[in-house]
Amino acid sequence: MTDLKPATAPEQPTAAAELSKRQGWWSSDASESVRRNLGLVGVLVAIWIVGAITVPRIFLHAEQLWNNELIIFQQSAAIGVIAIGMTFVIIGGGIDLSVGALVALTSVWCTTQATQEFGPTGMVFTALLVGTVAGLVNGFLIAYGRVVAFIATLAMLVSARGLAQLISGKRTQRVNIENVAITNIAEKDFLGIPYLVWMLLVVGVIGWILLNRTTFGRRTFAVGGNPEAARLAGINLRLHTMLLYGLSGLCCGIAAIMVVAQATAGAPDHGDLYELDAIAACIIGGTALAGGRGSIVGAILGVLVFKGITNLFIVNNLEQEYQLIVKGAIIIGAVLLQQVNFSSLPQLRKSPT
Amino acid sequence: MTDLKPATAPEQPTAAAELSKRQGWWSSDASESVRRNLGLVGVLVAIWIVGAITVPRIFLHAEQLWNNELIIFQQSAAIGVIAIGMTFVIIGGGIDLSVGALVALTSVWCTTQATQEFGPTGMVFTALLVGTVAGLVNGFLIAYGRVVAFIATLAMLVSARGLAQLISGKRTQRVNIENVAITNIAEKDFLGIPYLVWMLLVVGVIGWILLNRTTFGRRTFAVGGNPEAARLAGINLRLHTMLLYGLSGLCCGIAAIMVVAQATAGAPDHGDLYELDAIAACIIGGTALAGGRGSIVGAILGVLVFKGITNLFIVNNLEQEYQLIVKGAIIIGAVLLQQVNFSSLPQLRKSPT
Amino acid sequence: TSNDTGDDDKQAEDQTKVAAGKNAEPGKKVTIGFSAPAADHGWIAAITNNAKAQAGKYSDVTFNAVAAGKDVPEQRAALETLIQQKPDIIVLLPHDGAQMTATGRKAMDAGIPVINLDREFSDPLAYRTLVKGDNYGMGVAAGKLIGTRLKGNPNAVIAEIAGMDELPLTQDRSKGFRDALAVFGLKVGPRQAARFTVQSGQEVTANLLQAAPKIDALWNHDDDQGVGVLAAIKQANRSEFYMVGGAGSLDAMEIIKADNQPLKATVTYSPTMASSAIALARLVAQGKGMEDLVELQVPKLVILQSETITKENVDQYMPLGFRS
Amino acid sequence: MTDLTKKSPERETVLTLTDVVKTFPGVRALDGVQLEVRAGEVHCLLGQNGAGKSTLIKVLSGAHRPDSGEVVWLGQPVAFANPQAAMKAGIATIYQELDLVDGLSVADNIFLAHEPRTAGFVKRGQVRRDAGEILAKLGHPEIPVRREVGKLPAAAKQIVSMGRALSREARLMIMDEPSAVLAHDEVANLFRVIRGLTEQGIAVIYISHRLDEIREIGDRVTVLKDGRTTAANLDAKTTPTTELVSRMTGRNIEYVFPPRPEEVPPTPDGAPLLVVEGLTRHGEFADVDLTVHSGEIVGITGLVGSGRSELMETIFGARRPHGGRVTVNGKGLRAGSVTAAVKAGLGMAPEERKSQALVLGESVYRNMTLANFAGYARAGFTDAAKERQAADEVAERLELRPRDVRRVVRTLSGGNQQKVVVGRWLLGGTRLLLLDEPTRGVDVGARAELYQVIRKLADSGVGVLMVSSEVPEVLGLADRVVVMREGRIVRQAPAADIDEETVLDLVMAGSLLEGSPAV
Ligand SMILES: Nc1ncnc2c1ncn2[C@@H]1O[C@H](COP(=O)(O)OP(=O)(O)OP(=O)(O)O)[C@@H](O)[C@H]1O
Ligand SMILES: Nc1ncnc2c1ncn2[C@@H]1O[C@H](COP(=O)(O)OP(=O)(O)OP(=O)(O)O)[C@@H](O)[C@H]1O
Ligand SMILES: [Mg+2]
Ligand SMILES: [Mg+2]
Repeated sequence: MTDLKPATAPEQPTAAAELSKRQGWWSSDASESVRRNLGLVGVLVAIWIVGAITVPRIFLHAEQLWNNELIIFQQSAAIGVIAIGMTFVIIGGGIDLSVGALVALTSVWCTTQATQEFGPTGMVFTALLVGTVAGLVNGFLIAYGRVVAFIATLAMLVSARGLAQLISGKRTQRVNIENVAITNIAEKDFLGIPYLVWMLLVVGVIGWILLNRTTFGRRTFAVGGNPEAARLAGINLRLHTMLLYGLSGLCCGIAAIMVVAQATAGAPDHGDLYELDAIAACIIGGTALAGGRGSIVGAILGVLVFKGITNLFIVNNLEQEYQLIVKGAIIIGAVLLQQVNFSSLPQLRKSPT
Repeated sequence: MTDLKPATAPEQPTAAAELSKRQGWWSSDASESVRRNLGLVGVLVAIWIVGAITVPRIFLHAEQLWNNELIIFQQSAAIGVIAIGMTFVIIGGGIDLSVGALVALTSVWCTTQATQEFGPTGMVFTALLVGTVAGLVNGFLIAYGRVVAFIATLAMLVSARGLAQLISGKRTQRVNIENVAITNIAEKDFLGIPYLVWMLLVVGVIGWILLNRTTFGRRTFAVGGNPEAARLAGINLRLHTMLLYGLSGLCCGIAAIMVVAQATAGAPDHGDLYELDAIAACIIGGTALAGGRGSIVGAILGVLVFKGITNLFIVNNLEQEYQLIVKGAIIIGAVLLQQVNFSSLPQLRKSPT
Repeated sequence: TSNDTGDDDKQAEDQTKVAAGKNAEPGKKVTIGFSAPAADHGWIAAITNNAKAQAGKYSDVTFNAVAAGKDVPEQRAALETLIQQKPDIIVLLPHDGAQMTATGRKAMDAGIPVINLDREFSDPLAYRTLVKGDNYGMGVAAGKLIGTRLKGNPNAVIAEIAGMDELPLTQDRSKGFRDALAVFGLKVGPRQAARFTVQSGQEVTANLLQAAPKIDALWNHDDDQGVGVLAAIKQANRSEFYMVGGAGSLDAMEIIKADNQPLKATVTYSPTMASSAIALARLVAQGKGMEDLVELQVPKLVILQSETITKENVDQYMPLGFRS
Repeated sequence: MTDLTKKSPERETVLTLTDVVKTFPGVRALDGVQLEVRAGEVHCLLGQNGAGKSTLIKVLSGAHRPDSGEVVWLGQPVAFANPQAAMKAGIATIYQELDLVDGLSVADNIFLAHEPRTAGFVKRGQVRRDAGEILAKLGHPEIPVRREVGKLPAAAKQIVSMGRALSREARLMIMDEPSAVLAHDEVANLFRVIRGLTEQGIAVIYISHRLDEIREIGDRVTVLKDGRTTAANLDAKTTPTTELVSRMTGRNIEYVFPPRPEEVPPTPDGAPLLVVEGLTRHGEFADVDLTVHSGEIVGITGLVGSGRSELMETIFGARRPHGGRVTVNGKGLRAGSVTAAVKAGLGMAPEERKSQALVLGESVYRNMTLANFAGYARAGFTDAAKERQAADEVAERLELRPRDVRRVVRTLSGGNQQKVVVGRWLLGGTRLLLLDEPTRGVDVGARAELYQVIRKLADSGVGVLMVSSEVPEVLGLADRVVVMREGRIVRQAPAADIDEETVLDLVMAGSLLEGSPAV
């Protein structure tokens, strides 16, 4: 740091400093994403209330409720992991449309007979490797080939699905009985919490730390928020961008393992439209498509909201067309509910800007 | 004090001014979109060359080629119209994921028995009205409800599909024999050019004029380029945004008529994934997802490229998995080919910045 | 094509059946859980409708359908919810047989018998009874029809519009088709996959017809997408070939009957199998056998015959046709 | 930390540039630049808008690569491949266009890309502590290190930007128009910081369009014109202004304000054009009463953060007031609607050109006619030729360079962009013009021209309300001066009845964050 003489200016406590003290943490910037997330929790509560009214048998019965919530969490696990990777990519100013196809490709690659011979470890290793490499290819095209992210990952989406079909011969590839360790992921639990949920939690915590506590994460915000500023500050924009897509690919690899465990098989049609689900979850969770802003917790809550809605429909036995119509309405409702600015509630007399 | 060069004679024409005159229009900013479009034409030529090599029977035979190109154009018509509406939305800083679902909803609505009783005019009127109103609902949610465009139109996507299923009872609704005027759109031609292609041309020309020659178009660029600046220049940001989505909805209505004509029926699964195709065509055509920049001609060329690729595969009788793999590669190739800066070709010795 | 519900009911009515006999009498009250993929397609819609209608015929059956969502994990979750509710028996049309096997097994292990509908589990222990159509046989039937007409013309151009290529059922149909044609010394020329939707049928066919100036026969796997295939044929003003459809929709039958378009026959893959599956499920749950058989229990395997509908026999099949 | 012992007056040369050339498509931004900078000196760069100053420093900081020419840094010829390389070599830069990330906190911005860290983990405590220290040294301990930069006012951002440069080890500190957004007392503070740097032997390259600043802080001056060095190493204190100006512009410019008319011409009914009564926005300004007559120029001055910009934006309808009324020409203006304000004949050149005023990807003429392209249109069809012609006339009056109205605004130099912002409202049709810091970053020559244009507009009956942090400008140009402090008007007087000292007294020293009136 370049040394400087301390300012001679008198250190009088300024009005603004006082002001910011008075307003306190709640309305400070740090709490903004917390407030958004609270909004999402509110939506989850709303879903629960509707559930309690329509299907009290499940939603008002502790054990049934617990089991039901576990199902929602398990359903959210794979897409949640993908949304975590997506959060990084979007914060970094990009988008990854290929996630669903990468899940398919990875799931197929790690369940070929050749791979399965290496046992569960080999399968996991293959999944992580294939996912990461495919993600890095995306990243390379975008960062060094200067192809728009939307187009590059769309091309990857198409190609990866084709490759998955080619490898699998368009067949579903079941996990061999020797590799029961893989399918166990979707069946066994630890301390009453299914493995899948543990995995989501672990990836979530690591993702959170990576995003909020490391230089990599901080720089991701800069790369997406103001790429030119990031470059001028000395960040290697291209390398960083490439790594972000690699990270997203890695998450797809992890998700592929989870999906293979759930489906007990790899298949070229796994992960269909996951890209939409993941992006939607990120955005509902407060990540800005323009980049530079976003939250891991929000993304996971976003996934839970979507899966919670689906679950609510299933337990209500709603017909598909009504499911769809109502789902659209709920999404809008959720976003509007989130916009209620909780901190401003006591100050409603102040008109908003 | 060392004086290097005394200030040279006042007001000599500056080097900079001269240079810019010499290079002229070709390398000026105004020509950029033209250069991009030339790149796309280059891609179309490349597709033709591959066709000529692999299927000379069609691609080197004037009449066959003409018929084949007409097929490509006809297949591009509906998605082309949608891409034109999408271009407006994206230039205006938004995105519309609901286009495919709106095509489905509109196609179903205008082919119910009740509607069909009003004859072809009634069907067309219904289609345009339903599309526009649904688009305006999108616009209202985004502009006045402040819901992110991605989420608002995603919700519309989901709901509109549900509604389409509800209205149609998930059935394919055939066009009655009395309304043959509708199906004729896909069968008849005028001056050797099919009606569908005329429709695309007309919508394209109107769209081009609207975007590039009217105040509405100017506002669209401003609103997407810098919303705050547009607002402070007195443009009614919200109203304009809402109208943009209404316009996109109107285009979906037109496209729905074309799709109904082609399929001879309305169905709730019409327009599946049109949103991806349309957005991809816009982006390939030089429209920036961030808003403020874009071109109608580019969007149509983009659609032609995608449909040209599909056609090339089918006439080559390629299997699906190879189609997919190669398609991804071609998309990347097309984008890279487009980046070749034609104006810089004669100056290659100059090192690039 | 009409879309009022009355039509729906009538159609489903035609496609259900309660055999007269001892088994028709109300027995032990049973709850049948049912799950099929979300219907956005005529055939699947007919499956769900038929199952519901068949169940409605029995006073002793409570029908509990759960929507299966859009992919395997979602259907799995739906079934887990269903298993928790402990129905007497489950009728399951999985998104993918192999991937839903574990879930079928889980239900069986929990003491709930599973009737596996159409898409086969990879483990026989995962179902009590399998009721399915014959995809391979369907291809064979189509191949036989075309082969008989074109035999002795080894250069005949035979086109094929398949359904979704990534589905095993499509691959089975194509294989049956190829094998049957091979018997006549014929082979498939232009072949493209559509996506079971009208629009994809139209697009693929438009391009394919353009690429093949003259064809002799065309097999379209699915009558739903057939609406689009026929539209493209009309738009291209082509009629020189003989066309066979697939599945057996009402639209297709009407066209066969009218005999004014290239579509002259269709090979069935009937959604009535859902009605039969419900009927069998009731018997299994009540511990009864099939009256015409000697055995005291319902058999483990029922495979439907793929039937061929032509102008000659179309009237007979009309009531079984489903609206696409 | 850098610690060079002070040497005798003839200090060592740290940086030499010879014949540096840099071209952009269509423009030769640098056309053979010579520059020599010594340790411990403040070397000023002078030049008109678009002369190539910013491009030059971007070459130095590794943001651009020169096409040809030699850069010798500490005796070694160098070619920095990227900004990182330049920073490693000890060159820190404060860019003209703020290079901050809005979504990150102040502390994160200051240490972006060189965070104190262990194994990839940011030491957050240290980042905040050190950032706080740096801000304190810059005289702004009140800027909260956790606050998101996007929520800071422009001046505070400038301080953060300086803090970032200071957080690096540097032997050369480049400052591109750091004072443009700063008010009088802030500039004094900046100079204190610069002196602190030079005392340690750190060289400073300082760019400003304000000659008085260069006189005060500068040691030597190099002048650029059209990408060439036209004079090097002039003495900053003694070189006559006329010489500096003629080296910059190639001609002599009278740096004077246009004469005021004898009497303000009254509007037809004698009523004021704009009446503001009791206008209040909590936390920004309160109880503002103000009038502007047509043909009158009213200048508002005050400290940065005194709520002037917010006041202007509120009058214009871009913000909704919590109380009070705005009346234009006797009719009440709908609150919170810019569209209504523009219809009523108001126009505003906002404070931040990049975020609030310009569509950067569009051409100059389309930016200039952004507010009234409809006026050139017939039946909804635009007339590009007419627009270009109108824009070209304004471009000529304001000495836009290059004077090509089809050029994309993004490629213009900072000062020229500012001319586009102001030019938009000179196209006519406006009856009341609100100008927020209209001369920010505009060079001496164009500035004099701009003053003339504003005066002529007023003479033609337009009312002008102008905010400026440069007190002499307000005193020289305005008919009436309004002084704001902490969101309240503390004095209104005819410009003739008030002098600079009084104004500065009224404004009083304060901090950036002060001025939140207790309302
Ligand atoms: N990225 C770019 N692309 C094209 N032209 C550019 C680019 N950047 C700068 N220029 C041009 O280079 C010339 C020099 O610009 P520069 O920003 O260096 O001027 P400046 O001396 O800093 O002016 P100001 O005082 O207004 O900041 C201008 O004509 C400008 O239009
Ligand atoms: N550092 C800060 N953090 C938070 N709020 C601030 C800060 N500085 C100023 N403000 C708020 O903004 C209000 C006005 O600031 P602003 O900078 O827009 O005023 P201004 O007089 O227009 O100054 P400028 O010359 O920068 O335009 C102040 O009253 C204060 O409440
Ligand atoms: Mg500059
Ligand atoms: Mg201000």
